[in-house]
Amino acid sequence: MRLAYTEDQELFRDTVRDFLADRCTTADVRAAWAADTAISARWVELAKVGVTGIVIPEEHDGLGMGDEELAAVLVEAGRAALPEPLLESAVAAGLLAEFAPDAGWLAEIAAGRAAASVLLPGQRLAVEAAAADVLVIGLADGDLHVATPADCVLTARRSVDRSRKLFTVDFTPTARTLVASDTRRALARAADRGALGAAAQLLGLTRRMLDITVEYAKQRVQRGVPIGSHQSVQHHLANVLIKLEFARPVVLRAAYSLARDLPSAGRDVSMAKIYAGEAADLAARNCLQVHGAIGYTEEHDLQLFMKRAWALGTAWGDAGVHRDRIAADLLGDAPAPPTPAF
Amino acid sequence: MRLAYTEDQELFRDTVRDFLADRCTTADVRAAWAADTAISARWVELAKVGVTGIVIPEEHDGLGMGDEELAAVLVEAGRAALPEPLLESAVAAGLLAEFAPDAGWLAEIAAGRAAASVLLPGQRLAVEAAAADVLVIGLADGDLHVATPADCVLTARRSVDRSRKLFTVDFTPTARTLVASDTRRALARAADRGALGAAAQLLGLTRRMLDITVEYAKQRVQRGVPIGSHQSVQHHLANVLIKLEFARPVVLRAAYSLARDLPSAGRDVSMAKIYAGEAADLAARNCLQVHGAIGYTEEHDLQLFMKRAWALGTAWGDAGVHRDRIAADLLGDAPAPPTPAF
Amino acid sequence: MDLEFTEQEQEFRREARAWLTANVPAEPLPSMDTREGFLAHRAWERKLFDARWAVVSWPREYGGREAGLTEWLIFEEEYYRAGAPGRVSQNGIFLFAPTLFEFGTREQQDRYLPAMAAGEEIWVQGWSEPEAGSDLANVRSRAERDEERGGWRLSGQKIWSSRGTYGHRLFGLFRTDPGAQRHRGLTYFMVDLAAEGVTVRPIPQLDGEPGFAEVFLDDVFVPDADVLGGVDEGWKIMIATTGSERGLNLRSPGRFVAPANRLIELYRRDPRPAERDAVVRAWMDADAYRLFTFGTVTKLQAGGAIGADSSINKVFWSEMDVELHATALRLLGEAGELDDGDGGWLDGFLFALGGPIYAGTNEIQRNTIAERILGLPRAK
Amino acid sequence: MDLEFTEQEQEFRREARAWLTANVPAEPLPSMDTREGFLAHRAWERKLFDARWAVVSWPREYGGREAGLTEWLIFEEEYYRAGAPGRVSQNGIFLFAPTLFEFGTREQQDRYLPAMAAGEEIWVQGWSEPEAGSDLANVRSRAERDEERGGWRLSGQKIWSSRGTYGHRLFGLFRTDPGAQRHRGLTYFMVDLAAEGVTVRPIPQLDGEPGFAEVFLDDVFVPDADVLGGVDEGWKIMIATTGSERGLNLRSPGRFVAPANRLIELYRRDPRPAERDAVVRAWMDADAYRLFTFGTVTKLQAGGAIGADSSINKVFWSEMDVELHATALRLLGEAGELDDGDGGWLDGFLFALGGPIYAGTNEIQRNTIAERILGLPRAK
Repeated sequence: MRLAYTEDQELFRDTVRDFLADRCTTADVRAAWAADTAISARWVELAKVGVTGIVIPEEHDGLGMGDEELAAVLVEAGRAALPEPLLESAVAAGLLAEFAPDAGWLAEIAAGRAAASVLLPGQRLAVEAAAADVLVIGLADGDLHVATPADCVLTARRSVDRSRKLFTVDFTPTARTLVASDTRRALARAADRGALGAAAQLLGLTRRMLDITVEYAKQRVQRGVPIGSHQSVQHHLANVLIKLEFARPVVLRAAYSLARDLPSAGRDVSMAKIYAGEAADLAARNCLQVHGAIGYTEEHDLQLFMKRAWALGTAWGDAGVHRDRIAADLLGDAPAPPTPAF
Repeated sequence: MRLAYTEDQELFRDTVRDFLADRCTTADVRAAWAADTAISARWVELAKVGVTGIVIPEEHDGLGMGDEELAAVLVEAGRAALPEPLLESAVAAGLLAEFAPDAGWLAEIAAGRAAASVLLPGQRLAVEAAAADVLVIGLADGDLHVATPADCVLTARRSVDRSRKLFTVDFTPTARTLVASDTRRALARAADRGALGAAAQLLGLTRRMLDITVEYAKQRVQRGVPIGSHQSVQHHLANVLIKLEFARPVVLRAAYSLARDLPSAGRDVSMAKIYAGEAADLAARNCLQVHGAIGYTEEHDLQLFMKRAWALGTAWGDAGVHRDRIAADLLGDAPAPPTPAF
Repeated sequence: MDLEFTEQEQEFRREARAWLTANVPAEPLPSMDTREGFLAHRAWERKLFDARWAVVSWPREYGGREAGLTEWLIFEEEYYRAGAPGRVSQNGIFLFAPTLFEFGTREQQDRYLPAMAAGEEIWVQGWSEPEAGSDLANVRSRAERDEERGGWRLSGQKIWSSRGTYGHRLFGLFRTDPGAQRHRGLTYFMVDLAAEGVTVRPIPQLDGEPGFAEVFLDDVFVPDADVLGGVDEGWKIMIATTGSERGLNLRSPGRFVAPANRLIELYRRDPRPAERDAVVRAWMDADAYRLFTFGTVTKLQAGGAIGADSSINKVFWSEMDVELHATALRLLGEAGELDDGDGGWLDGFLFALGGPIYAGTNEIQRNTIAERILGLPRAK
Repeated sequence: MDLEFTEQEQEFRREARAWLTANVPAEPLPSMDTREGFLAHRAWERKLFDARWAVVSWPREYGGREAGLTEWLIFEEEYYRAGAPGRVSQNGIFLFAPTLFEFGTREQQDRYLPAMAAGEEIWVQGWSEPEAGSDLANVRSRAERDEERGGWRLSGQKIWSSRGTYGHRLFGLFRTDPGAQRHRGLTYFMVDLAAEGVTVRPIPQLDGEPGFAEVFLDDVFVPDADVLGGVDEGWKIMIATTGSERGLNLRSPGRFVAPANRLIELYRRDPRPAERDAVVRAWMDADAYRLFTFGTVTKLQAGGAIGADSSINKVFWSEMDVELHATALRLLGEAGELDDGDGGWLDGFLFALGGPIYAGTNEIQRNTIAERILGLPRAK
């Protein structure tokens, strides 16, 4: 029994963290807000660190890793509010690896020469659908298509987080784009990977908002004392930390379960999304409150992380969707009594 | 537009408050805990003040008042944790007045020579069923019976609040006890009166818990300062006051609506039960927390009010029941859009 | 109790509803914090004014209808029910005007109120300062006497001034007695933002628009005629205004009842049972807030005062408003993150987030409730 | 990551489950805070001890199995899953024994541990004092040197001593250096509650039973052999014990996972959709707590320490426990107020309410989290 990353996993994660601290500053995030696409020169650099190829098999020049490593890296992406569609590209790559490994995209993505995005059944918005080189589209009937933006009519939509370049996708399936049928199970698994990845980013976002605010509460003096010495401020921030510390192992366990396709994986992922979402939601609210008006400005960096948190709280199934799934599992008609998840 | 009691109503309420301050001390409440019945010599005195006959018509020696006055008095009953079954007797009396005015009970109750209790469809527990002189029993089929304890097999149950003498009632209806059929509408109204009365008591209980705790927080010194100067204590108690102040007009409006049988009365009563219940629930939790261990003892008076609050939060429909009713009204299939309740 | 409106009040409601139905623009105006939207909103204010709906509670001579509190609440209900534009002149007519009515000279009232009511001059509050935090007694901006020109020279810095980017005039406190501490020695000034020495730095808010600004004053001359009330008496005058800001006037129940009803519609169109209870809660809270307000009106009409109760009010509406909008975003599901979505819910959410912060943070409000209403000892 | 149990651990679980299934009384024992229940619970402790299940993590020579942390957690899961009786010897074996193992002499260990493990002697904590509040450094009870008899004379007053009404021995701090302030000059004593000069006043708790007591000491002689650790070194020794109290040991996840699963069964028997989300929340929180604990175990096994993290732990489980039981009472509907109802949910609720208070209130825990983990400046 060991609920922690391995040393190798931690080493990889730390490399990514260092890279992002250097190459994804808040100025960089702001630059992505202003650009048409958030996919920048950094994509190739991320590929060099191995990040774009985490779930791509080694025979296609990827790292051949899985959900645990992806989650570990996405925590760092959240901490930095990395604008690139790392998660979406990984979800797409996973489906490509399973159903279209020889279409030529995998090595391109692993090398950072291409980026992918994805649209799964039930989703109507795709991130970076215009700038992505390849779009993996799963339909409700289980058909899986591999398309390019040129195959679709795209309508740009504006997210609260301007670095998320969203599009509604009007796609007409053709025999040319079809790569597999009966992929419902794989599509559901891909959705779980998306939810897990969002949860991981939400952990990183929570940590960053908390760090920013603790620093502010130490420095900001009012009536002669730092505001961090007020009990209400202390309790606001302690509550965020409690939420974060309890969400962290829940996300870790979900990565473990999903990586091994355990029977509880779906429920575990849903729980991860809920817990990380609640932590980020509370962080946004309490950190804004501790900052006061200065946190309410676009000039302050806090907003970059708050807005990403709100967007990711909604994306990949919000709390209601995931709560429904857990409730069906725990309270539904299935006769099995609930058992510990491991 | 005037959302407040009339001067006459306030005068009556204040009389009851003064009476209870004198004749229903916490020592008196503890005495009721120890006794077999909470109906004591105080019942006749309450009758003298008019309290047992509030909703009894004047021709049967009652005050001929309605839900507004009943609610006003029950706030005071809550504040004092009055052990007698004032609400249950009033609900029973209301049904007697409508369906069995000449059975002789009304004047007896108004004079304090008799006490009544009630069991409505859906309820399985009746307060003071053994000591009451008359039991008004409504059945799910709409039949209304007037019985005595001798007509029933009673099983005593123990409430968390030992002054609530509860019984499950095993009753076999007979032609002798039947007084009316098709009373469903009246039974539903009686249940609303019960819920409103519980809400009113919960307001009074909240106020009392808050008063006790504010006093304690001013007096109790730790590390050289009164604990009431700690921001966390201040915020705990401010939150209780906010809940209370917003529950108060909600209960007032419900009394108004029910007294006039407005179409929104049911929804208004449900909302009152929810708001007052939440206020009392928060009061119990925060006041206990501010007291610390001393509040966790049976010796301290706080427990008398907490336990009554828990019991009344459950009785007459808990929050879930009332939320369901409001949701059906607001969100159900009925085409009417929601309108302000007045 | 009497929860009926009088025939006169109902007639007032019908009249307001009819006018609003006929006149509220079909399309939302652009944000009032853009240059284009600022002009459009001022034009709307003018339209309201011309029909005598801009300042219903003011005296007739200044364009009002001398509406009582209940009528004012009715107007607000109808205004928000109709989905009418936000009030760009809000800080002037609701926040500053009550003070001007109470402490201004007749000449000052005549000079400023008509243009304020007509949306010609937009007023901007000058309360906060960068170092003063939420404690207005820490004001450092100062006014030095200029006997020669018959007035004062103002220097310093104000921040979080809503509408400051495009507004015309500022009201606020400046220290006239440099030797005095805290709330003594402060004077209430009215400042022309076009005057020499004024620099305005727009500050973009969460929604990206410069809804507030930082105002730098460098030796700005203000004539004696623009001192409100007595010199060094600014504190007590300001208190009257913040009473309005935090109290009844600014946050009419109509502001919440209207979106709560829209939330019900949203749910009925596309029910998500997982959010049912949150929707019901939002509606109930808006309704409870309406009842609470009518209770306050009842008290006021019986000669009572609001006082520290306004803190109870402020905590409740500001937290309710956040929850209401957060619930709407959850109901929208995937579309909840869209800023160009239907219904303006995201904008409403971002706006609502300011509520627990401005006009005294909710932490300070809770301290006030504990100390001034419950009588607990002062917080350390 | 590895979230499997080893074959040895699984065998340990099977063995524990089999024994508990065969031995846990079918009917709940009477409350351990009645005289009758106290005896029944001690008899149960004896039974556990005889089967070597009383103190699984202790050395074999004292009746344990030298179980590691994971095995201990497994045992606790099985224990609560089986609905086994509450541990009347809990404060001794979980709270005091770790200190005795770390700071006691071999002679003291031999003298006290066997009787403690067998339920023969029930230990009672003597931390709080009426005037000291939650700040143990304010201890006023004092110990005066008695050279002649080779020991100390203790006087003062302890309060909130769980099991104090019927228990046998007390552990706690007394001031041996009257000139020293705060956490200096305190010594850790073991006191025989049958000694001359001891008066115990039972205090009934919310459930009506005297679960804790006030202990008055009037010139009570304690021999040097009952000083734990060095004279005047009580504070650092106590810290080690409160680390146990607030940390991992006392609140095993099994305590919450078992009732959470019972809650699920309760819902499935009689579903109330209005409570669905609360039921799901309770189950998830218990599961999250289990995961958090395994994370802590992982850290400890890698040589880490718990430290101030225990405050995070304590706030979470204590608030979760209240919500879990409150949810159960709501599920019971009308029967939720019954104290003689099925499932013991009301008793569990009343018990849970103490959680946010004892072992350092949750307010103090949050201050600790803010100051010691987040590094915020000390609260005023």
